[in-house]
Amino acid sequence: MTDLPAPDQIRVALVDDQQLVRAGFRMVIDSQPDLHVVAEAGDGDEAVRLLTPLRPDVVLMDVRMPGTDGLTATARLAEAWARPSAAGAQSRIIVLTTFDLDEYVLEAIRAGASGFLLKDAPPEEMLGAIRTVHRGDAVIAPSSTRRL
Amino acid sequence: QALEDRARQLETEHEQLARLAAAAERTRIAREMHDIVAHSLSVMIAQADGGRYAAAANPDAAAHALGTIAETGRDALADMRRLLGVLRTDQTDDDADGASGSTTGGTRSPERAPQPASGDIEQLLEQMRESGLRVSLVRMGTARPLPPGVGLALYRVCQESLTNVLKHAGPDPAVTVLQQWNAASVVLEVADDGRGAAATSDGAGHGVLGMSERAAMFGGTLVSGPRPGGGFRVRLTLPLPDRSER
Amino acid sequence: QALEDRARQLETEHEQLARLAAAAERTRIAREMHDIVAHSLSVMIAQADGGRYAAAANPDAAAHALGTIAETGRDALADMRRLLGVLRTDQTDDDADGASGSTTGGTRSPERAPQPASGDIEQLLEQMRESGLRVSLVRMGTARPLPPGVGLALYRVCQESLTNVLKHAGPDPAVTVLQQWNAASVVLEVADDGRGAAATSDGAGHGVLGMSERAAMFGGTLVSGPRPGGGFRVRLTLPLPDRSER
Ligand SMILES: Nc1ncnc2c1ncn2[C@@H]1O[C@H](COP(=O)(O)OP(=O)(O)OP(=O)(O)O)[C@@H](O)[C@H]1O
Ligand SMILES: Nc1ncnc2c1ncn2[C@@H]1O[C@H](COP(=O)(O)OP(=O)(O)OP(=O)(O)O)[C@@H](O)[C@H]1O
Ligand SMILES: [K+]
Ligand SMILES: [Mg+2]
Ligand SMILES: [Mg+2]
Ligand SMILES: [Mg+2]
Repeated sequence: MTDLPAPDQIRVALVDDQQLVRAGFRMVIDSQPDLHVVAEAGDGDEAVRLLTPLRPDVVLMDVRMPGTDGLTATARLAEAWARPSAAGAQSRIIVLTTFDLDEYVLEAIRAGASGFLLKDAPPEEMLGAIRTVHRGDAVIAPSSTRRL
Repeated sequence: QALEDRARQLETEHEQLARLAAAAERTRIAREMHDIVAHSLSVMIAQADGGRYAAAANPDAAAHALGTIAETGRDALADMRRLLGVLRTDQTDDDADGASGSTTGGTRSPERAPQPASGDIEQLLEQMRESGLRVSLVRMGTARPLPPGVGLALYRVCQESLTNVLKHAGPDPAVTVLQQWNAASVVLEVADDGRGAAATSDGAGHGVLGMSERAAMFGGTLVSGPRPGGGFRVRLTLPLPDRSER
Repeated sequence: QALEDRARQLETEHEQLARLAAAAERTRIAREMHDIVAHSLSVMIAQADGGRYAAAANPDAAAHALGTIAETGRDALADMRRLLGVLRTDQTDDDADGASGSTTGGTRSPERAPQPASGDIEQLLEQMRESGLRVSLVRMGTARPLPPGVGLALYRVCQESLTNVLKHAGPDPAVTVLQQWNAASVVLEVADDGRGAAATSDGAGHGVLGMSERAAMFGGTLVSGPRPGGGFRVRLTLPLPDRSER
């Protein structure tokens, strides 16, 4: 599922196996003038297939998904996007989990993620994270940072 | 003296062991709860935030989100109860399963047969039914006493298969449990008409591994997989002393 | 020889002990999980239903309900994380409610947020009030420090009783919570004027089971049932060290 953004909007992609979670996130993100959801995928394979050529600015990536999980998909996408696009844009990935498992944080960063958030982080935090990683900074949820 | 030390060492290991066992159990339950309850909470939260943010531009969004939340919440309550049904039955079973003394200060009496057998499977199914799972039991052949450990293996395979139905089969599946007594074997089959091959595998897979190990331990076999026509099936076959030789 | 026997005996007890610890942990988690999750889901569902109906007359009601739902859901997930210990690296047990008391001796993790205590009942009622339940608190006698675990038991019984009011009492019941400090006991009573005996029981009953287990764990009693004049009542009595002896 893809959609056209306005010129200066941050192009966001959602990857999660729960359609209703994606729909909720989409409503929050699309309500923001500077953000636009351009694609959704329901598992890691679909994410790699759909997003590799699409090069969204920011990807929200669930960890636990059927088939190819979010960490594997993150590694594949990070590899595919290792060099900036012709237009010079860099795509960033924020990994989401329901439970704040330590291994996931480390694995996500190793796989090439720029951020790590709990899936139920408040919407303001999620929106802030999207804008922050798009600027090129890293984001790790407070509950995780404490443990590193 | 060496023996004295050994006895003391074992005694101090007790506490540690108990703690490890409790921690392992917590991890297992965390996985089940994650798959069943945390998912629903995530949906409800995402919908609530989404509805609130979208409402400014589209007033219907809030009402629609509220509807989705109520529905998801009701399903989650039902799912959680079924899972608790499995967990609590599990507990009762372990209580009786070779252990003496009281464990939890619970009020239920542990006066049960030491080997969970077909009777306990019936109880497990009864509990699942009460909490809304459509499950029926088919028995074929005549039940007979089981060698030590075999009853427990049957019970555990049934339990894990039903947990998998809750986790993977999708909404409102119908389940059939078949227990078949043959001349030289006993068969337990758990089949559902749910998502089957379309189910989302997240590759955890300790359940099937454990069931196969149990089967192997008694010289039996375990076959599991999606059914051709849809749904999923687990079939356990364990050899028994030949009926005619008894 | 005696010592050798003792060593062997301890060794064989190992496996049993591990199983008991796992079973105790499972029951403890099942009970806590039920109370935390069922409560949160019930509040979220009530809010979603309420918000949807109220929205027609008052558009702000939907937004307000969505806010409460998101907050309740986040708290529930946080509680689940805490209960399952997935935020912790060390695998120490916690015996906050004393359920697995025999298996621990436990170093409490410093990262653990404190468990709710009886003082938090006021906060719980405040939360229920905010989500629209008519509930009042009556205190009798002088509050005093509680033995470990008793505070949590009081809190959970109150929480599950209020959850049951939401689920079973029908529309807009009035609830009275009584907390009574006696010389040698503390009493918690939750009474409503709702459907009572006319409520449709589906016989699942993890809630009452868990409350009874909690009461038994501390040598107390739990009585629950419809009230003669209508409505429903739950009454928990827990023995305390005699005031005069302290
Ligand atoms: N009833 C079922 N319907 C559909 N798929 C199923 C069913 N039972 C099992 N599966 C599939 O088989 C896989 C392996 O099951 P298994 O029990 O080994 O792992 P799991 O349930 O995912 O995790 P766990 O280790 O917690 O048991 C599941 O991930 C799922 O894809
Ligand atoms: N406030 C109440 N008003 C009317 N009936 C009640 C009330 N509280 C409890 N009941 C009755 O007692 C039964 C048992 O309560 P219990 O909490 O054990 O189970 P439950 O709420 O139905 O399910 P759960 O296992 O999710 O708690 C309920 O099914 C209901 O019929
Ligand atoms: K937008
Ligand atoms: Mg997922
Ligand atoms: Mg499984
Ligand atoms: Mg209840």
